Amino acid sequence: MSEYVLELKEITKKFPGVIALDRVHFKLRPGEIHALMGENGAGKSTFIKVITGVHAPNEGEMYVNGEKVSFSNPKEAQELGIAAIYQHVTNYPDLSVTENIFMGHQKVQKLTRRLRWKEMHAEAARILQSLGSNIDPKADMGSLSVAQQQIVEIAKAISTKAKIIIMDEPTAALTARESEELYKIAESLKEQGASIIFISHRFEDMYRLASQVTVLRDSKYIGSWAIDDITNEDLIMAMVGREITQVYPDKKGDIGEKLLEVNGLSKAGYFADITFSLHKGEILGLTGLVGAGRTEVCQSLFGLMPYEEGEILLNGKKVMIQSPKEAMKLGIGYLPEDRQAQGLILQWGIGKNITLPSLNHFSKKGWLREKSENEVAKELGEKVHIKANSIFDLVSSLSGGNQQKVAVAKLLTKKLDIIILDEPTKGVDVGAKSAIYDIIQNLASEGYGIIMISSEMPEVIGMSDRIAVMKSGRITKVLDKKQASQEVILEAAMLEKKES
Amino acid sequence: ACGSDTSSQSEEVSTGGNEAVTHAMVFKNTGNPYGEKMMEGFEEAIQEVGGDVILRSPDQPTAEGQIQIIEQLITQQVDSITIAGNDEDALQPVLKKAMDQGIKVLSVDSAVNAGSRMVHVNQANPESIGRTLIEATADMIDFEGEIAVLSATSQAANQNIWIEYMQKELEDPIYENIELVKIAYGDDLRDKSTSETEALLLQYPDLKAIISPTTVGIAAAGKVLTDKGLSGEIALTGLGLPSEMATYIENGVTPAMFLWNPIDVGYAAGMTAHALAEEEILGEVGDSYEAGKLGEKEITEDGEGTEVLIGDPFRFDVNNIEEWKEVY
Amino acid sequence: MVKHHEYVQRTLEHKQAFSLKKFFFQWEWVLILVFLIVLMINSNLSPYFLSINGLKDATMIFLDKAFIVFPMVMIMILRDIDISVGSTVALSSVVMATVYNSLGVPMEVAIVICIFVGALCGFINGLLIVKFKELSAVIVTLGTMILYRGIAYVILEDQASGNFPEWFSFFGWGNIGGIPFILILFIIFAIAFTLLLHKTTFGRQIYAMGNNDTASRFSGVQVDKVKIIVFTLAGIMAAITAIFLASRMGSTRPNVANMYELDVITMVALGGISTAGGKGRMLGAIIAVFIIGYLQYGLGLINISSQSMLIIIGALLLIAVAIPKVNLYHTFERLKEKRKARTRNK
Amino acid sequence: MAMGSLQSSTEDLKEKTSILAGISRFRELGLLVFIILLCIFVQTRNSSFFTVSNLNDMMTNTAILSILALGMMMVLITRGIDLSIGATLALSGMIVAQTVSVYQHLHPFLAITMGILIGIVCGLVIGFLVSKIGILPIIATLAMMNIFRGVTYTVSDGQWVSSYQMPESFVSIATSQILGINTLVFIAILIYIMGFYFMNHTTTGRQIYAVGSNPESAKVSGINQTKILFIVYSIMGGLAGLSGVLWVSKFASAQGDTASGYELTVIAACILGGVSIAGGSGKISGVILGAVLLGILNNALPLMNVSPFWQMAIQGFIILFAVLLNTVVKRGVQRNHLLRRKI
Ligand SMILES: Nc1ncnc2c1ncn2[C@@H]1O[C@H](COP(=O)(O)OP(=O)(O)OP(=O)(O)O)[C@@H](O)[C@H]1O
Ligand SMILES: Nc1ncnc2c1ncn2[C@@H]1O[C@H](COP(=O)(O)OP(=O)(O)OP(=O)(O)O)[C@@H](O)[C@H]1O
Ligand SMILES: [Mg+2]
Ligand SMILES: [Mg+2]
Repeated sequence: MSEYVLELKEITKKFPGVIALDRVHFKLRPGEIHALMGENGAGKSTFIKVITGVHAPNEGEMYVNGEKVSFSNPKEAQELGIAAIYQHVTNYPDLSVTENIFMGHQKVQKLTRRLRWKEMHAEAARILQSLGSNIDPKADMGSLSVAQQQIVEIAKAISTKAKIIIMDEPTAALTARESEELYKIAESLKEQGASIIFISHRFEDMYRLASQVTVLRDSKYIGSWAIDDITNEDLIMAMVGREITQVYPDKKGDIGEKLLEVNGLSKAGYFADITFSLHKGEILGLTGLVGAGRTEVCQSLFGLMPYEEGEILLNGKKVMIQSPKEAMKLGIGYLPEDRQAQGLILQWGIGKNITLPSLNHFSKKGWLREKSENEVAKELGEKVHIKANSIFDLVSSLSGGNQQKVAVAKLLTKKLDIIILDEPTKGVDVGAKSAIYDIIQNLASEGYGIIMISSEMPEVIGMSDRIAVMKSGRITKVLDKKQASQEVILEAAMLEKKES
Repeated sequence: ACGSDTSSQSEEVSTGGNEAVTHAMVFKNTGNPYGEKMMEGFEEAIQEVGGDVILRSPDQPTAEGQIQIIEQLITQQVDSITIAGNDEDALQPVLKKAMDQGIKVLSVDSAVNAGSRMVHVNQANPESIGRTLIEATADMIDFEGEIAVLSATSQAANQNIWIEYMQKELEDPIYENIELVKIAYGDDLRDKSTSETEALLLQYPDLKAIISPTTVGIAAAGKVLTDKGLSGEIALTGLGLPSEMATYIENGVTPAMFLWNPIDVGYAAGMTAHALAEEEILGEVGDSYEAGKLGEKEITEDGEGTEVLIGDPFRFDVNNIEEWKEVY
Repeated sequence: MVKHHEYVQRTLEHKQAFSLKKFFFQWEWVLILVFLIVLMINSNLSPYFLSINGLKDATMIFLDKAFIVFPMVMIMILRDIDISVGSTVALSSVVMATVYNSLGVPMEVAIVICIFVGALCGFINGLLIVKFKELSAVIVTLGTMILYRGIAYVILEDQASGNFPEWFSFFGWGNIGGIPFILILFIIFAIAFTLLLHKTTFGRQIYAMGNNDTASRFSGVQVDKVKIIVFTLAGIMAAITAIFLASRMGSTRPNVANMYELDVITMVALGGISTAGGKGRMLGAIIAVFIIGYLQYGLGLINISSQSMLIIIGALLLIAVAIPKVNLYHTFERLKEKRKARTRNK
Repeated sequence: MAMGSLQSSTEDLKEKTSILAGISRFRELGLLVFIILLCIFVQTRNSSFFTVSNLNDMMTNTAILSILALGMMMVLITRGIDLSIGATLALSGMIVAQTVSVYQHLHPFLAITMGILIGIVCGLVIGFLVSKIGILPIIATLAMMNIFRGVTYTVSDGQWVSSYQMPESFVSIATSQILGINTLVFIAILIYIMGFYFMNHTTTGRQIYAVGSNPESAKVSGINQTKILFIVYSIMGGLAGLSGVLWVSKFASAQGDTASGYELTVIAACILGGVSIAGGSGKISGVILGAVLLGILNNALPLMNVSPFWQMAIQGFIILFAVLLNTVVKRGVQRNHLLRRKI
């Protein structure tokens, strides 16, 4: 038996026009948790897809348990005990949880080929329970929250009895508390003898779990280290090719007069009695567990989801917001949490995406003036440091971080006062993260009032001037920067509801 | 006459120069054996007298489709156009255009209005169709009981005229015990005609006879009555294709039904087209000409226009169906 | 001390370099080529085809439904479809004829009413589609397709209605300076719709919605409004078709324009507009109108039977949509690479 | 405690899993209510509606529609559509009818098999175009609709095959009975049982849902999408071919324009039955209800003596109304769910 369960040598993968992997090496020991790190677009997800047989590499060799293999489809990888939880949800929203878990390896009666539903439901319930969750196996996948869907994905990997489990940014959509549960699951899997490859942009994840780390940069293999052998600085250096010492920039501007006041906002089934205020130049962090209703509150402010009770005051004047267009007219902008589905038109170039919300600025009586449009797009694209050649590059060809920058740039073309950022750094690498923090802080100093939804505790504490914590559709606490600590926030987020 | 014939025919046209006389016939739609037979007769007539034939039909029975075809025929400078219209009025502008360019236009089977044709070749007098159908029905039910009509679409011009004459005929006191209870429309669709027939049976339990002046309707009704074993209880008559109706005539569901011979109708149309093109006749009342095997024909008045009448509908029953079912 | 400002300041190119290769590898060129081939074959087969009168008359025949192609392009870019347009043609023409003949309304007013009815039909489609987002446009327009034609039947029953004034026949039959009026109007609309789709914010928003409806809504595009306008436009253009059709036939009936939607969709699809939304250009569809129109006309001139015509049009549509599946530009590049690789190996 | 937030939210959900929740899972609830109301209304207008013979007629007339609707449901689930089925039906019906008119002793079973095979061949062509070449289903089937129809006219040479040319054994496929049920209805029931088993209890059936629900994930979970599409379109073709034989046998006549435009009726049945055009969802029970509703309409409108000029408008109105009502009911159920959440 070989020393490694999985070994890849000189893997190269080309897409039309892009080299996504350039002679990459990788070695995975049995029972090891191995972190794979690198900037957005470094090629991590592509690498995973090569391992699982979704993509065939153009060059290179691959060994499983010392034997040379080459997969022509994902099924063959599955049969060798390789399971993956992909970065972008790959589930079937219309099917039940059980089916999602067993799709591709259902239990069937040998003779009649009939599906053994009862057995699968029971097995699904058992696995979910072992993961500490009691999701109903018969529920539709589409009705679950993102975190719950993540659990199902893990259950799916477990159900294949995989020896090599790959997780591509599993914590991106999870809060600290939920991530902690995930760590426990990963460790217990490891104890049962599975090897885990783990991709994450969060350093906590890596330090908490991994014993080995491999870094990719610009499609190239940079190196592999034991966690204890490499310092944080060196690791960042390896990832981004330069030094980043301070992640959260200092506050530059002052906090001014009150911009926005929200009084007793309610919507049955989503949130109730939301009251807070926002000042010029202020960054208000909005945190809580996933599913607390933060997105819904902000979407109400942006006119996407009509609220039923309460009032919104802008600069002291009561306003009614019924559509995003009205919200933008009133000076409110919103960066959605799902940049691919809600934020961007992936098939379009960078420039056209940036100008979409403010087309009337570049048009006369409805006629487009493409020249001025392109100039503004270039200017804004450069302002947020998008890494690309031209504004005509397709957004789909950008890495996650750069896509997020395009989404942010979209907000800058409007004359806005208030910007709502929903999970602005979700799935974004350290380099890009620090750039986005920088942009946010600059915007605040320019006088924007900013509401930042985030599930990452350090980020909320590091960036916000004030922090509002939500639980089950209500704001349970508003904290000043000075009062804030992980413990206080967590307590507020988990607080049992007071008897009323 | 079928698709392949048509195209080979056309090659003659394009290579044969402009000297030969070309006669075109446009039927309601393709894939209709009744129409195919009519075109067969048309072709036969033209072959007898000499000339090229173009046979066209749209794939759907619409006036729009026929307009397209007529435009193409005008461009080809044919000498005559014989049309079985899908709409009485809608073809008027395009047919007028054809006539303005010297093309002789006549209608056959289902007429276009008087202003858009020179003459209509009428397979049978509508009045006589109405009378014959009522007489036959009365005979089958002993001049007593409820009867119903199953027609094609509610806007089929021929059918409506025939039904009108049937109603007129029923006003005769000898039919006072016969009651026409309903006119149903099967849209010339098999499935719709079937459920309409079934509805008739349910709604009028005392129904004695169904008259269906349309080939699709009568066949569908025949099938329903056969399946329900109502032979002898409810009589079915109307206008049907002998081939389609042979089974139901033989099993007694339809004691008798009527139709003219479409081959003869097409033949007469061909002869008339020829006579018009040779300027033997102008399509005016009193004109007469030699129509080959059909003998001499005279043009008579028909409302505002003129027509050539072929004859009375032919009766099919057990005695003669055997010989006709193979023919059409 | 603060190192994170040390970005390599990148510049973004903002002028599109003109690529001759890309320019020539466009779907429209393929269509133009097909069009020329159709013309060539036709003129070889039939001596009548290339007569000016013939070509002119042909446009009169096939252009009526082509007016619906313009809004249908927009609808299909929006990833929707409207199968009720044929029924809208029927209903609006029937209402026009009825108000003229039964209510004694002047013909000019009847025409306005016709357009209004078309617009109303389209508006109702649009409204239902945006109010019931769970239902797709196919479902809604399948329902209204039956409903609108049904109403036409209720109004006119088994009657035809015509007797329009003399001048009304100008729409379907008239020429201005020797050019058919319908062709002139078609060209005007073609230019207007092309500009609307490609040069205005409205057009840009249509493409945005076709690619990602949610993202467009989040970007402040008034998606409901855009959709309702586009469907209303479809209704209006159907009404214009109704006017031309009624004029050509001198009368109308509830069963006119049956299955027009399929013909229109065929033209749009041949024009390179994918029903998957977000892609395609007006020009392609306009060329496709002429390809199908002249192909049918030419085949008609040599008296091809209509069953063979069905097969030919079906096959043309298949071949046409199969070709761009092999992305022209990429295929070319890939072939080049392969050839290079082969020479290298040698 | 594990995954605090998840646990509490699922517990909330569990509490409400009452009878109501069970009903609300039945997505076609609105439709069923609508059908019942419609039936009651029709019965008050004409008491012969609920008679054995009428119900029997209705079932026989709905059998072919429901067979086709089942196939269409599978196609729609994969995000496809098949506009060619009317033409496939006509083609298979025509060829089989021509065959039995020549070989009078052909066993009906062989005739049916032959029809199915012709349909499968048609389906395979479409499957090839859709899955291998990647042409959008609506376009591919629109084109093939034209082609199949043209071929039907060509093979028939414009002629019909009439009932006297068909042997008694062939015509009796539609009139005979098996176990006291009309054969057409029997075949439809048989196909529904097989369809139910196939869609819900076999791997392939579930993969059809998977491909429609999320084609991307189907790819990464190693489902052979090409194969699934081939299967779905050939089943659709096979059912259309079968329906062709049944149609021709039922009406004892084969014509070139048989079932022209019928595809829209079939799609309407599926849509009424709650099959989503966007793919991924659709249930056998719903499709049955959809087909039954259309069957009732076709039967009831003539029965109620509705003017023929009003029938189409009423049909359109009811289809639209039923679809909208079903949506409104679904929304109501969802909203109720939401309101019962604690905040
Ligand atoms: N199917 C594809 N076709 C073309 N290019 C692709 C494809 N998939 C990925 N790429 C490109 O390959 C490169 C690597 O992408 P990949 O998704 O592997 O990055 P990543 O390291 O996972 O980034 P992130 O952290 O944002 O997830 C990117 O430039 C991406 O645009
Ligand atoms: N489709 C749905 N049906 C029922 N409830 C839902 C649905 N989607 C979301 N919810 C509920 O709405 C509430 C808010 O959901 P959401 O996950 O958007 O909250 P959030 O705090 O914004 O989370 P995130 O951190 O992911 O942005 C949750 O209680 C969630 O369970
Ligand atoms: Mg990735
Ligand atoms: Mg959220």
